Amino acid sequence: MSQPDPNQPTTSGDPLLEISNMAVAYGRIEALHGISLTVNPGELVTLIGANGAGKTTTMRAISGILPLSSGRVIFDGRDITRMKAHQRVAAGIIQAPEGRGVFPGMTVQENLDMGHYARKFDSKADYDEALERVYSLFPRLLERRKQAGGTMSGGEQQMLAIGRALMARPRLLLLDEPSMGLAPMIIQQIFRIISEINQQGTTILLVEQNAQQALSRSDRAYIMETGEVIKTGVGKELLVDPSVKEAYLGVGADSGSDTSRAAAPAAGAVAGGAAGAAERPDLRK
Amino acid sequence: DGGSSNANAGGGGTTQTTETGSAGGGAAGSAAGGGDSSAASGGGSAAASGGGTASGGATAIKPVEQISPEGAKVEQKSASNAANPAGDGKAKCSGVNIGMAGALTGANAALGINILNGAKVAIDEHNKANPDCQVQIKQFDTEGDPQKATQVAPSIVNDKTVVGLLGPAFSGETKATEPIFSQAGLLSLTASATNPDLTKQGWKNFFRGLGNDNSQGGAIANYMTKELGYKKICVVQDDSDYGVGLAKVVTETLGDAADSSCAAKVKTGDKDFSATVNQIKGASPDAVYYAGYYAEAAPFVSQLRGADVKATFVSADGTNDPQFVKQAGNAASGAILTCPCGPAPADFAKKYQDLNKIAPGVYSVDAYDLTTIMLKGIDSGITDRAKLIDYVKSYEGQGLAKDYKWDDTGELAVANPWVYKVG
Amino acid sequence: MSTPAAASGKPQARADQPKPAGGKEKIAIGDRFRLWWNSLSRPTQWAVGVPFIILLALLPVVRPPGISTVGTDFGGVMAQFGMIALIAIGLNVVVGQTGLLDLGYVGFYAVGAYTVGLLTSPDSPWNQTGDGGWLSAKWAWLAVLPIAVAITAISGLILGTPTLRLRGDYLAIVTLGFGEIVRLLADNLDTLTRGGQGLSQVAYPRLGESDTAMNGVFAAGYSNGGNINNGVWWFWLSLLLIVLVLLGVGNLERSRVGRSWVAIREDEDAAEIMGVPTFRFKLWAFVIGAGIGGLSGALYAGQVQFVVPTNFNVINSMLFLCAVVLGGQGNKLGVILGAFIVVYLPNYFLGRTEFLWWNINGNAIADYKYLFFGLALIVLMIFRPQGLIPVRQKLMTYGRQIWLAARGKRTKFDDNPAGSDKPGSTAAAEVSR
Amino acid sequence: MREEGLDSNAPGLTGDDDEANSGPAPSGYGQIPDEPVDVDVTAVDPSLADPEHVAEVVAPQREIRTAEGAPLMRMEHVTMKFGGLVALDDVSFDIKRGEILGLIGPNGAGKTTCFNTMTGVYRPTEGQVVFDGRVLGKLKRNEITRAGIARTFQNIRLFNEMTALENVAVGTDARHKTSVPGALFRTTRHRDEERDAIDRGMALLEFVGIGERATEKAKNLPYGDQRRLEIARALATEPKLLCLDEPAAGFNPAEKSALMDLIRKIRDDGYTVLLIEHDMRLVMGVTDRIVVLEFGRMIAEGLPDEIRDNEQVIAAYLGVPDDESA
Amino acid sequence: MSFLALSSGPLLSNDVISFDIANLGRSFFQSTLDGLEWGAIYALVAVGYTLVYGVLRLINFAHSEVFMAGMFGQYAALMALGFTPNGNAYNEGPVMTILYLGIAMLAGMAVSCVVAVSLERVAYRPLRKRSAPPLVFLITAIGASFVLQEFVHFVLPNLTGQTLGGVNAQQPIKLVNREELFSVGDGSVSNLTLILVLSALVLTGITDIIVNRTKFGRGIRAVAQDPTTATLMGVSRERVIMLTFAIGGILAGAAALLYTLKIPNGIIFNGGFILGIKAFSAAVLGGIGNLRGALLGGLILGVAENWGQYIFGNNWKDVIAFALLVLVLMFRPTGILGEKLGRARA
Ligand SMILES: Nc1ncnc2c1ncn2[C@@H]1O[C@H](COP(=O)(O)OP(=O)(O)OP(=O)(O)O)[C@@H](O)[C@H]1O
Ligand SMILES: Nc1ncnc2c1ncn2[C@@H]1O[C@H](COP(=O)(O)OP(=O)(O)OP(=O)(O)O)[C@@H](O)[C@H]1O
Ligand SMILES: CC(C)C[C@H](N)C(=O)O
Ligand SMILES: [Mg+2]
Ligand SMILES: [Mg+2]
Repeated sequence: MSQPDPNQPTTSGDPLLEISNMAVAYGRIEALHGISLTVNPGELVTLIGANGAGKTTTMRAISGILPLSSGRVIFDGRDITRMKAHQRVAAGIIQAPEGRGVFPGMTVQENLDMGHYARKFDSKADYDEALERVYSLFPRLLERRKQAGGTMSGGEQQMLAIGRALMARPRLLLLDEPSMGLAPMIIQQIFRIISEINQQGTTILLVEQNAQQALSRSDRAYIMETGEVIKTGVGKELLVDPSVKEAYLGVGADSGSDTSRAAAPAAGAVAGGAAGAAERPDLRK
Repeated sequence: DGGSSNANAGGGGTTQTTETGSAGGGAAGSAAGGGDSSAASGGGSAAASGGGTASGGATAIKPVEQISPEGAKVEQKSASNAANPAGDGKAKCSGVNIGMAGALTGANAALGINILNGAKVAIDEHNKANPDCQVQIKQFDTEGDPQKATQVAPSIVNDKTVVGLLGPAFSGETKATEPIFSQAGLLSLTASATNPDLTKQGWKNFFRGLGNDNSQGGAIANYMTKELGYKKICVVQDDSDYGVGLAKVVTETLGDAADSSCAAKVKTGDKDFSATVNQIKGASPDAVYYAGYYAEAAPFVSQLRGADVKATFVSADGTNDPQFVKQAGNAASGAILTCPCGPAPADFAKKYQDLNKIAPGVYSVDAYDLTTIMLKGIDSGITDRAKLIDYVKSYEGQGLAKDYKWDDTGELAVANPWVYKVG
Repeated sequence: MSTPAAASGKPQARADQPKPAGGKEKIAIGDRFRLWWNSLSRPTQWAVGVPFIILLALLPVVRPPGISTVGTDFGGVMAQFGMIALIAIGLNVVVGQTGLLDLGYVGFYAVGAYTVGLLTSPDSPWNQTGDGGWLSAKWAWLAVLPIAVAITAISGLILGTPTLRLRGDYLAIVTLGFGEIVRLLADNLDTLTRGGQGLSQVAYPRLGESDTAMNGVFAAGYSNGGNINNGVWWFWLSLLLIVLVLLGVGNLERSRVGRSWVAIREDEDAAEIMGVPTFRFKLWAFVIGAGIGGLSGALYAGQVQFVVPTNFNVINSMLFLCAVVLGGQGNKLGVILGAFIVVYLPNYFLGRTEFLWWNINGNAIADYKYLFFGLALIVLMIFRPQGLIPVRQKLMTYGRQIWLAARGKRTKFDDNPAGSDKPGSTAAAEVSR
Repeated sequence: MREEGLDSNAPGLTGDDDEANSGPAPSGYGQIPDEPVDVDVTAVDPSLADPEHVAEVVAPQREIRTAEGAPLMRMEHVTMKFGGLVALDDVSFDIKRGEILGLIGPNGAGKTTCFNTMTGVYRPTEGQVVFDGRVLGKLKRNEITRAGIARTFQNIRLFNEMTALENVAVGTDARHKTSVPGALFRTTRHRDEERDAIDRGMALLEFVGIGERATEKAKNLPYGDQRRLEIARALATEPKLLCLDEPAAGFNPAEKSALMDLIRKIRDDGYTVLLIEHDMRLVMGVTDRIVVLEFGRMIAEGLPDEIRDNEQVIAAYLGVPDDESA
Repeated sequence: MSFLALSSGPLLSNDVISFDIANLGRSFFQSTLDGLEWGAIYALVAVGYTLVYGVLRLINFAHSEVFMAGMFGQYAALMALGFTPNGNAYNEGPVMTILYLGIAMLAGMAVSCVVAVSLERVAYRPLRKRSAPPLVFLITAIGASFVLQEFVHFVLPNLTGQTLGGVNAQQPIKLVNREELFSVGDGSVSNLTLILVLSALVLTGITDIIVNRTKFGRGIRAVAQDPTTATLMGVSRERVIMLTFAIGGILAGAAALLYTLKIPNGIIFNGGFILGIKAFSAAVLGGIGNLRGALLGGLILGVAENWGQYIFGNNWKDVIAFALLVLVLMFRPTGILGEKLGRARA
């Protein structure tokens, strides 16, 4: 299928992604109890919520690596509920997953090529263009082209994960906690780049613990709790919503330079590591 | 079933067998590799081996002569006086059966089945002739595995209708189970277990219906040095109970003629003998004696010939099987094989073929003879186990394969092996 | 945390706990059984357990038709089951509890059997039962038994010391190699072991000698004329040893040792960093597993009175492993059940002429027994990947105390135990309560 | 994971199936219904109802407080090289008894490496780590734990199939001596130790706030409780020094403040704490002193307030917030 | 080699193990060439183990039966061409020989490939869907191994009118007669030596290129390193797994032909078993998950066990192979070249 130029937002007013009543379970434990959300073309939409609220689960379900127990996912007017994960990538949905998921044994260049994997019929020129764009966004990756992904530092790996996702020239970019485990300064940089990509026309669904930063940059946001969407609204408005402030921005989260710095969430691949481990028992046991 | 009838149709050699009789031969396994479409053209002698012949020509295992422990040729008596299971047709009995124990499934099943089928021929003749004495053969599968056999043995002992046992088939399982049978006082008449030790354990119920490995090995060793005049022989053994025991006797009897520099050991299941072949090639012997089974003997002889080793290949009953010829092809020709078992006369082979839809194999005739002896005992009115042992102990008579008379230990009084040749 | 927590006015602390999907959840039979078992008091457990074991012991005496085997002696089958059950318990310590994949366990079985064989068979140059030997013919087997266990345990130590550094599948292949090496040595060192000729007339316990049983009840030929034969006696002996070994292994499991094993299985690095001397405990697991394997091997040698290398090939290692995984890795009772299936199934159809309501030709089927066995393995694994009785080990000596404290509140299995989560409940977790 | 030097997350046979909608949901080992039943802690030991008593049991060796302020651990010119890469370059600092020391720095600065040299995962290329007057040198990892250093993991690494209490019991075992003979014959020492495992284990669970979940399998605990359990397990080894690697990772601000309370509570109970964290509010709010690393070198050390205003630290690590930078 | 002539004799006092290093000296080149031929076969089978292991962390125990199926496949094809056992398939001139070789190899590859892929579909895939624990895969593989062997043992003969399968080895059909091309020292390099070693090198080389140079190979490596993320990049994990089994099967099929060229008597239902274990050992020796390791491991194992065989005797061959494995792993716990396809373990 031909890919519309991502730089040209779809002209129709239809949402690009529409999820209705999505429920997802891990074995007998239901993690999402029927959530609905939409993302319009060209938007930057943020999902925030406590730890374990189901944000990652939502992202994985959208990407198709978790099955829905009920509900529907519609992408670009097409029902993709039953579509296989790798086909969704071809359809234009790509994710930079929680915990980055850099292929440790591949070089930076090969990792980026993996992002381009699903784009079967592209011309060489298209590929070069995508690569050039990524390298211009993250010059550090160009420097380290031949380095193995696994030996990159945390921040570099995060850049690589985002860059790799961009290589797919996605219509919808899913970013799961891109700031996790990064130093405050890198976080700033990552957020700047996210805004930039979005302004260049890519639709983004972003999951963040760093609510302050995320909300201030997004068009709209959903707040999740225990597997349900409990609130939605315009990003900047939610930022000042007292209940949101109390729960997600921390006590005394008055605006100001100091706190925006202080609220920078720390994280490692913790949550991802734990979830991944539970799901994929280590063979060497 | 479709399978075996197909095999008959496809295997010209099999048809040949039924006409000309078979010696120690016939398709041994269920998969006789009967794919050869060319009819065997050779044969014709009264006791030529049939079975699946190789498509290259008329190569088959043919009996040459019976030899004494000193290796000298023994004149054979005609089998015309052989005991007949039919008897006088007036026997009366009921609830008396014969047991058969051996590998009926598993890797070595073919050997057990040869024996079972031979026994079935005798039973069949007997039951047809004696309407008032219907004897069944009860089969017990040991897989040839000693532990398995110790589990099966009590079932045999507990079946009170079994007055005598044909088997066990292999030496290993015999060693493991004979205490059970001897304790139960059940006659154990083996048609194939040839390990010499078996008769040295003091079991009163155990009789061997054929020569042991000592007689076979000693005889062939003498035959090689005295009759054939070989000066230098490489003895190669596999790791089975049978192969090791046999090689020991052969090496000892050969004395100086056995060249220790090219003696070698191989493993069951091995298919590559390059090191051994190389070693033998370096020694350039007159003959290579192989103590083991055909599964290894066939590739071994092929590789010997492939490496241009011209020495005569000599082996024993483990190799005396049509499969050996089939798998080794031309490399097998000229090989000398012994067997304590006798060649099957033509009409036995025919009866066997008709009943079992397959040609007789090694030990089929011997099993037939031994079953006949037990049947004669039953016909004489014996219904309990102890009496049958006594009957066998004092038995003396001719069979299809050889004369049967046992000494105190349970060995045959006279046990002269047969020499066969692949040609 | 609906009921108790909310009722007592505690804050809803674990709002991030997802609620279970649906309400009705099937509980596997094994779990129901465990739940029921756990709810019994200690004396009741004994009152149920002891008669059960006695019943089991009587099985080959009664030989219920339909259960008893036809083509082979049921007593003999049960004796083999007893030995494989011991093996499974030993292997379970290594594979199930400690998580070390051992594909060469048959090697220990062989070492045990050959120790007995070499010391008591008249065929062996090391025979000690004859003239000048230090073993009296009557007590030889019993005297050699502890030696066999000790030597096997030492062989476990010798194998384990250099190789337990290896992780996962590397250990698996090394142990597989070890198993093969043991068998090949037994085959090749024929001046000692008589190679493929095997060692015969291995000693066995001379117990219960009488006029009817000249060599005692364990002798190969023994039968009381009815159902009780030497196989049954060997089964009883194995059963006794199984109970003893189970008590021992159970004690270990509910102790620092068992916890260390499971911790190593779950996450070896984390265990080490939590202060577990991992190498030492892995070695212990290996040594204990080996010792139990050797014990079983000694039983085998005694029962069959004949040892040859062919009985100790790789396939047997695989079958032992099948018993463990089939029954449920880590669960002692499970692996015993697994051992039963592995031994019983191939024997069941032998010579059988009817199965349930169908007439069958047992001997024809017997040809296909390993085909069916293979299929059964695949199917069982697909439908019950966690084994028939999945793992749920208890790792604390006084864990029952906690269990009762938990049950004190809720005695029945609740279909909706996690409680409901009302939307809007605060996500914050309370630290102090 | 790389930072840990220990990869627990190898790709396995199982895992995500890209045919998401054609099979039952993945469930891991979790097909066994578990029994999420709350444990009535007071039924186990009535005295657990009293927080004072709990605190007492958790920190039995009050004497660790006595020498408060004296250095407990010293990094002495520690250099750590991986091939050509110098991850730690001549780092020296010390940790004083009873304090909470923060360790911060940009990604790849060497924090986790520092941590790993202290806990024996790596051996320093040069220099040494002195703990409680003892050079850690060639001690094995489990011996280091016995010497008194306990840690949590950047990725949670619990023993998933064990219950919460059993997890903690593994920690208490670090101080126990029973081995196979003892357990086999149920010696008095074994029985004493088992009681200790339960008593102290329950007290610790109660201390971190998950006493009720004692019989729950670790993998079934919610994320936050798993973190608490990790801390309880580490405390069970009776450490003199507790090292926490990004304990707040993935927490939201509210959860973080709860964690801060717990860390303070631990310190108040007499433990010394080393904390790695990127979250400045947490670090500033809870630590007594901070060490800053950059490119493997120590660039600053001081009280939280000093660090906050340190130019070098701002340039290397904290950065200038967006709204100020433009 | 004079000093070697002295170095033979019994090890241990009572002649328990005897050795003869001089024998190796006399036949050094020949034993090495033999070893290389074996190594070529091991290597091709080892690649199958290594690929599947890399992607699934599964010891595919049934791979030896995939190999066995290939032997029967090429044999059946030759029978279909009208060859009779022990016929002279090799003297119709080089062109026909090459043609027959090609047909036999393709048939072996096809059968092995189909068996490998069906195995994946029928046995392993349902387990993946149920997220079964790793050991369960191993047990299933063992079960599958039983099933395949017993199928050829008992069922196949009934299906083919006793022409294929059964308890005995197939009667050999010789495709290539071993002929010396030139000699190196005491060893003779024959046409078979060249066919075996070159085929192994070319096929493993092609596989290496596919895995390391092509986009599809990147997919394989991605799944090996991180299956979930690979899926998120648009790689179909199921497809990669299937193709991995297919490649492994194809190489095993090729190995099957080469093996029957070398050992025409080897076509039997359990003929893959020991060879499979050796090949797996070779894969581990070289570093499982590492393609070049599989080749190297195969060659080393083949040569080493042949040398050992010349020194200690035929019956010590397997002991040498396993002892070498244990020794190497003791000093290099992840094999000679270490793991590669899978995620590097720090
Ligand atoms: N593999 C899994 N198996 C079982 N339960 C899981 C699994 N992964 C997540 N869960 C549960 O599902 C719920 C939602 O988890 P999810 O990872 O989607 O949360 P999240 O909002 O992304 O949290 P975080 O902020 O930690 O990333 C949690 O309660 C978690 O425990
Ligand atoms: N095992 C290793 N092999 C090679 N390089 C390593 C290894 N471990 C760490 N490094 C390198 O050492 C440097 C320090 O890593 P370290 O994990 O200590 O950083 P950190 O300060 O913990 O960072 P973060 O905040 O991202 O966790 C990095 O550049 C990393 O690439
Ligand atoms: C069938 C025979 C080859 C058996 C062999 N004679 C033995 O004693 O075991
Ligand atoms: Mg998440
Ligand atoms: Mg770190």
